[in-house]
Amino acid sequence: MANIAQAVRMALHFAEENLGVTDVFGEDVGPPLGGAFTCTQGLKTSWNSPLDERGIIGMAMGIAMAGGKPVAEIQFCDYIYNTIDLLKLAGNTHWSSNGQWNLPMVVMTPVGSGIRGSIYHSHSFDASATHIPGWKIVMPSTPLDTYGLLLAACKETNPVMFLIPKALMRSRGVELIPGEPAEDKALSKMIDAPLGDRSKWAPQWPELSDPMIPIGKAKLVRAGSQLTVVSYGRTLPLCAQAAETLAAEGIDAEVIDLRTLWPYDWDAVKASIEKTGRVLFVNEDTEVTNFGEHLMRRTVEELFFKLLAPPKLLAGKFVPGIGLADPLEAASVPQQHDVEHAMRTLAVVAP
Amino acid sequence: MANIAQAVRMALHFAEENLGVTDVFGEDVGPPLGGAFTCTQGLKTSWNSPLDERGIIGMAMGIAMAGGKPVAEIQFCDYIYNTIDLLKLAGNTHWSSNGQWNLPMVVMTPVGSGIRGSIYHSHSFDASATHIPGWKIVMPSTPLDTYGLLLAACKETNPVMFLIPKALMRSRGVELIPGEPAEDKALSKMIDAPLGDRSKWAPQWPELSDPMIPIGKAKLVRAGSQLTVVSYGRTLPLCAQAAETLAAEGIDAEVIDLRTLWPYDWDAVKASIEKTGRVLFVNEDTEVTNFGEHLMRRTVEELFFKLLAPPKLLAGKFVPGIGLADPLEAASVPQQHDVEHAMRTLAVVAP
Amino acid sequence: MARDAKKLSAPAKSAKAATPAAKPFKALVTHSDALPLEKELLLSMHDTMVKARCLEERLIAMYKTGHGYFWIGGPGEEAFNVPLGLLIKKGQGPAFDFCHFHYRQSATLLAMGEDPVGAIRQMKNSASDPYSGGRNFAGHFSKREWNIAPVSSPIEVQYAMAPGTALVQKRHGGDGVTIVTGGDAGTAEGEFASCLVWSSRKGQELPVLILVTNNRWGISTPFEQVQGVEKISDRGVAFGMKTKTIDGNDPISAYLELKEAFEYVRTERKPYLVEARVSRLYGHSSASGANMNTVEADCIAMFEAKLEKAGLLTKPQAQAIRERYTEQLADLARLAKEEPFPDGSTIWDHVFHGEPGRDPFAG
Amino acid sequence: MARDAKKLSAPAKSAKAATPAAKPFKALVTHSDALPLEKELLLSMHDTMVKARCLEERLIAMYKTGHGYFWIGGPGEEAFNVPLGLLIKKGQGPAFDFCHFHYRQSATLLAMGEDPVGAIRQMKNSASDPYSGGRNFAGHFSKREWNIAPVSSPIEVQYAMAPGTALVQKRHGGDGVTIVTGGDAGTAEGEFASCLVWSSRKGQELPVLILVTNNRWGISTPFEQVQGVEKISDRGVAFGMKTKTIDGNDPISAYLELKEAFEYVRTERKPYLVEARVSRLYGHSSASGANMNTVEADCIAMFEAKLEKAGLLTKPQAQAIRERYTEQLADLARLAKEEPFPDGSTIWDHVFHGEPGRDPFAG
Ligand SMILES: Cc1ncc(C[n+]2csc(CCOP(=O)(O)OP(=O)(O)O)c2C)c(N)n1
Ligand SMILES: Cc1ncc(C[n+]2csc(CCOP(=O)(O)OP(=O)(O)O)c2C)c(N)n1
Ligand SMILES: [Mg+2]
Ligand SMILES: [Mg+2]
Repeated sequence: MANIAQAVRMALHFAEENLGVTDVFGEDVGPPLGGAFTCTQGLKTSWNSPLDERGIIGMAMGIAMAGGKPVAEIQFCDYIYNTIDLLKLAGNTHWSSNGQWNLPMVVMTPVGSGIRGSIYHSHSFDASATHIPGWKIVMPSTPLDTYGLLLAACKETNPVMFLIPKALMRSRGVELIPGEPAEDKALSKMIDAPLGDRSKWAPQWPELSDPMIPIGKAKLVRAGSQLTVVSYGRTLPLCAQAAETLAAEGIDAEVIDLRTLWPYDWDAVKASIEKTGRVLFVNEDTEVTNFGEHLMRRTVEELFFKLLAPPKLLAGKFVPGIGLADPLEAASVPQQHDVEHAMRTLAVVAP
Repeated sequence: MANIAQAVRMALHFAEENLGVTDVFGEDVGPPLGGAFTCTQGLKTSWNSPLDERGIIGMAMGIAMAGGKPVAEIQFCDYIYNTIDLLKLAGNTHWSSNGQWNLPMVVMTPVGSGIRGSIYHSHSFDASATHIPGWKIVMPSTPLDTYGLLLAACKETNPVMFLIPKALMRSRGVELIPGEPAEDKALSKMIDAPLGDRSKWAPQWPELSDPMIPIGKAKLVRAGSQLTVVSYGRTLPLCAQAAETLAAEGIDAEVIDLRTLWPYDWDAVKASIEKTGRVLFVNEDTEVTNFGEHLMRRTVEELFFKLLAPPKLLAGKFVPGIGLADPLEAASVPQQHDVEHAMRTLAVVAP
Repeated sequence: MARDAKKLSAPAKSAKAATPAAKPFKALVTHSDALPLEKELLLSMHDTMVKARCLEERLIAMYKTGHGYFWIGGPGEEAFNVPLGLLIKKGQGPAFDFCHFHYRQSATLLAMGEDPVGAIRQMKNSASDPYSGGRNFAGHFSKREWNIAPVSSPIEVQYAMAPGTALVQKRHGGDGVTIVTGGDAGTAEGEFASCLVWSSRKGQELPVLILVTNNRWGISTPFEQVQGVEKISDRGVAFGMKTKTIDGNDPISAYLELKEAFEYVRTERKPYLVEARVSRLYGHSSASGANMNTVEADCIAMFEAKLEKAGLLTKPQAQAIRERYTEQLADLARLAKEEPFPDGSTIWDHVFHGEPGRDPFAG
Repeated sequence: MARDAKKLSAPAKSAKAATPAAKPFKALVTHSDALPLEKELLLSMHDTMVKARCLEERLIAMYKTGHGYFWIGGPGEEAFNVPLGLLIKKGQGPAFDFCHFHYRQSATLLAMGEDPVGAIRQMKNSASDPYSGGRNFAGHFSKREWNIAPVSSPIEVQYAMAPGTALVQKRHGGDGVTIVTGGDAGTAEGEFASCLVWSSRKGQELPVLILVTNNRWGISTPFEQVQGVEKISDRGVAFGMKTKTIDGNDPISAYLELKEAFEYVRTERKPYLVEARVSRLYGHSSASGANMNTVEADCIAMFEAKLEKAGLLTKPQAQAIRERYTEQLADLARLAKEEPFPDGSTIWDHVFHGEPGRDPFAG
C-alpha cells in the first residue's frame, strides 16, 4: 500500500504519460534527490530549479501560457510567502484578460506541523490560499485521495494549489491505488530510488489507472448522528480517531474530510450539520482569519436556526511560529486530546 | 480641518520631532513628490527608495534592528504581496529570538477601493494582515484617528501595520487635530507643497500635540439599541450614514469603528452585541477567509445564546479583482445601499 | 462623489510641475545622416510612430475630458517601440514570439498591426474593450492570438514569467523567442534578477530578449538617486549573456540594434539584454498630470528632421499625416464614448476557465 | 509516533549517497608555504577551527543519538568562518558590527568568543537555549549583545535587512560595518540582488560586507546546473562595487583577504562583495544524512599539514587539541541532555515586546 509520497510520485508519472504534464520542477525536485520527501523520484520530466521561489511560480505561469503543463513544487509552504503576489496574479489572469488566457498549472507544497519542523517547516497555508480567488485548492489526507486528486489537478485548466500534509507523508491508507501492488515492499522495490548511486536506476511503474476523484467533493469518513466534524490534512485522522474513541462513550460523530478547500463541498457539510445540529471545524492554521472561520460564518449565516449548539473552531494558536521543542509544538496546534476534548464539549452543550 | 493625507503628514512631522522617527521612506516618498497621496510632503527625514518592496521592508527591519525608527511606505497595498514572508519574519523576530530582538517599525500603505483604481489599486489588506501574528494593525477612518493612531504606532516597540483607506484620503473629519488651524485653507497654505518648483519650499508646521489615542480601542460612532454594526476604513462612513438613514425609519443601530484590527477591542464589540443581540460586520476585503469571519466566529463562540439573529458579514465579493468600470466596482465591494439593505434585513429577522 | 474626485491620485497633479528637468542622455551611438534602411521602411516607421503618438494624445484627451479614470502609456518611446513591433514574429503558440509587455507598449502593438480602437475602448473601460472587457487600466493589453500576455500593473512580474514561455519555445524548436519589456526603476525588483538567473543557466540558456526602456525615472524618482549602476545592461554581464545599451530615441539605430539582438536570440537560442535610453514625454501617467514635457528629446521631431534633410518627407507631409491620425482617432473616441460599460453582474465571468460565472454564495 | 519518525525529512537519508562528487575548485590564490601571519594568530585560528569542528561533530552525534530533531551547521567552512569572527568588531549598537548570518556560522561565533554550550543547548531544544529558548533549529544563533541578528531559516532574507543596519551605521559615524553571509544557491533569490541595489546607490553607498560562501551546492543541486555565473562576485561589478572571489579553504588567505575587505568597508563606508569557495563536509544537513564527505577538501587537515611543515604544530599536538575539545564538548552535551524543555505555556511569551504573554482567546 502506497504512502502519500509514493502516491504523489505515481500520480505525476501517470500525468506525465497520460495527462500532458510537461514539467515537474522545483528545488531539488530532479535527480538525484527527487524531492525533499522523495515525491518526484524517477519522473521523466522532473528537474532542479534555481533556489528562487518567485522564479519557480513565474516559470510555471510562463510554461502554462505557452501551452505546457507544469507541476511546480515549493519545497516547504513556509517558503511560498514571497510569491503571494504571483499567486494572486496567476489567479486573476483569466479574469483580468476577460477570459482570453488561462493558466493550467499545479503548485504543490508540503504543509503543516507534525515532524518537529520548528518555525520554518511547520507552516500551514490553507488560510492564505483560500483567500486568493481564481485557484482551486486541494488538501488530501490519504494516499488514494492524493493520487486521485493530483490527477484531477493535472486535468484542470485553472491553477490548482495542492497542499500535502507533511506529517502524513509516510502514512499509508487502507484503499489501494488502482494498479499498485498490495504489498508495501513490492511497491517500494519498484519505485523507490535506491541508496547510493542512482544514475543507472529507473523506476518500474505499476500499470496505473485513474480513480476519477473530482475536485470539489468531500468524503464522508464516518457517518454519525450527533455531531459533525469537518477537517482536512493532518488533523483529519485525529478527528477520525477521536470519533472512534467517542463512539465507545456513546457519542456518535460524523466526520467529513473536506479534501478540496475551494470550491468546497458545501452541500455535504450543510446536509451533515442539518442532520446533527452541531459542528466542529478543525484545522491547524493559526486561528485568526482562518478558513475554518469562513466555514463557520457560512454555517451561521445559512443554518443558524438549525443549530443546537454554537459551532466551534479548533485551530492553531495565534503565535508567530511553532517552536521546536515537543511541548511547544504540542501546545501550538491541535493534538489528539484537543480534538477529543472539543468534540466532547460540543456534544454536551444544552440547546 | 485636515484631511487624512494631511493628518498623516502632521503625525509624521510630530513623530520626527518628538518620537524619534528617523526615516520615512518608500517609492516617491521623498521630495519632490512627497508620496502618491502627498502624505509625506515636507518631512525632514523622508527619502525615495528604489522600486523594490522587498527591499523596503528589509530596510525597515534593518533600521529598526540598529536602533532607528522607520516608517516605511508601500505605495499601494496591492504591491505588498511579495513581502509577506518578510512581514511574517518581522512579526516573529521577537518571538523567535525568545525576546532578545524587537522591531519598532511602522509600515503604512493605502488600501481599498473607491477611487476607480481597477485591479491593482483597489486591494484590501486587512484579511492578510490580521493573519500575521506579531503585528499590531491599525486602520483609521477619520483624520483625527489617523493622526492620533499614527503617533501611537510610532511610539510602539513592535511592528505596526498602518492601513490607510485611500477612498477617504481627501475626506475631512469633524474633530480638530490638536494644534491645527480650524480653517482648511489656512492649513493647506502652511503644509501643502506648492505647484511648480518645490526646491525652495518648506512647510510651516502648526504647533501640534498628542491626542493620546491608544492602539486597541474601538470608537463608538453612534450609540443604538437594536443592532450593532462593526466596521472600519472606507465602509465605516457608509455604516454611519446608513444608521442615520435607518434611524429615520425607526431602526436604532449602534455603529462601532474598530480602528485597531489587532489587538482589537473585543470588550467594546461584545458589550454592544450583548445589548443589541444583532450584529453586522462590514469590510471590503474579499469575503472568503476574511477578518470579519474571525469576528463572527468569536461572536458565535462566545455569545451564541445571546443572539437574536444570525450574525452577518457584508464584505467584498470573492472575485479576482475589482474591475475599472463603475458597475464592476460597485458590484464588487459594499456600497451605501448594500449596507442599508444588510442592516434592514438583519433588523427584522425574527428571533 | 463627483466623477473627478474618483480619479486615481488626483492630488498629484501638482507634482508634475515640481519634477526636475531630466538630464538628456549622452549620445550612445553616433549615427551619420546616412539612412541605412529602405525608404519604405523609414516612412512606414515614421507613419506608425505618428499614429502611436496621436493615439496616446487622444487617450490623454479622453482622460482630461472625463472619459476614463486613468491614463498611462508610451508617448516618447515610439522610436524604440515601433521597430520592436515590426521585428516581432506574431502569432499564437510557441512557434511565434511571446510578448511580456509593460504599460508603455501601444506603439509596439500598432506596429504589429493592431487596431487602435482597442486602446480607446480600454481607456473608456467599456464592455467592448478587447483586452480586459472594461476591467483594466489603459495600456494594459492582452491578445492571446498574438501571444501578448496580459499586461499587469505590478512592476516587473513579467520578468519572472518570461523564462517560462521561452523554455517551451526552446523545446518546441523553430525560431520563436520571448520578449520582455519593463522600465529602469523596475530593475530594482528581484524578478529582474530572477530573469537573468533563469535565462542563463549553462547549457540551458533560454531565447529571451530582455529589454529595459530606461527613461531615467520611476514616477518622480530619478534613476541616479536610487540605483548605482551606470548601464543597466551591465547587469547581464556576470551571467555571461550578450548585452548592450542603445539609443532608443532613434528609430534607425533602434531597428538595427534590435534586429541584431533578435537574430542572435532566434538563432543562438540564448538571452540578450538590451537597455534602450528613451524619453518620457507626458510624465509618468495621468497621476502626474499627463502634460507634455518640453525638455526631453522628442523622437518623432528628431526623426522628421532627419527624413526632411534626406528629402524623404516634407514638413507639410508630416503635418498631414499627423492631422489624419488625429482626426481618425478622434472619430474612434467619439464612437467609443457611446459604448456601454460592462454590467455589474459580469464580475462573475471568467473567475474559472471552462465554468459559467456565478456567485458561489448566491445559494 | 516514534521520536525518530518525527525527524525532519528522515526519508532523504538515502539521498546523500546519491550526491555526485563535487568537482574541487581550481586554486584561486597561490599561496607559498610562507606564513604571512604571526604564529600566535595562526595557532589560535587553528585551535578555534578544531573547536568548531568538534562542536559540529558533537551536534551531529546528538542528532544521531536522538538528542535533537535536526542538525545543520558549518563543518568545512572553518577556514573562512574563523578569520571572519576574529575580524568582527563585536558589541551592541551601531558603533559595532552588525551580523546577518545564515545557519553555517558556528565557527564565527566561537571565534568571536561565544561559549559552545549555547549551540549544544539549541541542538537539544532545551529551555536553556540562549538563542531561541528551544524554539528554533540548531545553528540559528541570535545574540543582541553582539549585534548578531536572529538567523532565520528562509534563505537570503538577511540580504534584504543588511542595508538597513548599514544605513544606521553610516549615519552614526565610526567604523562599524554590516556583515551578511549566505550560500551560493541562495544568490538566485531576489534579495541578493536587492542587497546589491540598496548598498550601492551613488553617493549613498552603505558599509556592507556582502559575503557568499560558495560550496557549489544547494542541498542536492549543483551550482552549475542552476546558475550561469562563473564567479558570483561578478554580480557586484555592474553596481560599481569592489568584488573578489577568494579561497575559503585556506585560513591564511581568508584572513588576509577578509582583512583587506573589512578595512575598505570600515574606512570607505562602501560595500564589498566577497565570494569564498568552501567545502561542505557533512552534506547539507541531517536531512541528507550528515555523514562525512571524503571527497571535498578538508581545510583543517590542509592547514595542519601547512603548520606542521612550518614546524609550528606537530601531529600529536594537533591530535591532543582535537581530543581535548571532543571531550569538553561531550561533557557539555551530557549536561545539556538533562536540561528541561520549555513548558508549553511559554508559547505566549514574547509575542509582543513589552507585554506579558497571554492567549488572546483565553477569556
Ligand atoms: C510592484 C509595484 N510597485 C510599485 C508600483 C507603482 N508604480 C507604478 S509605475 C512605477 C514606476 C516605474 O518606473 P519604471 O520601472 O522606470 O518604468 P516607467 O514607468 O518609467 O516606464 C511605480 C513605482 C507598481 N505598479 N508595482
Ligand atoms: C526561501 C527558502 N527556500 C528554500 C529553502 C530550503 N533550503 C534550505 S537550505 C537550501 C539550500 C541552500 O543552498 P545555499 O544557498 O548554497 O547554502 P548552503 O546550504 O549550501 O550553505 C534550501 C533550498 C529555504 N530554507 N528557504
Ligand atoms: Mg522609468
Ligand atoms: Mg551552497
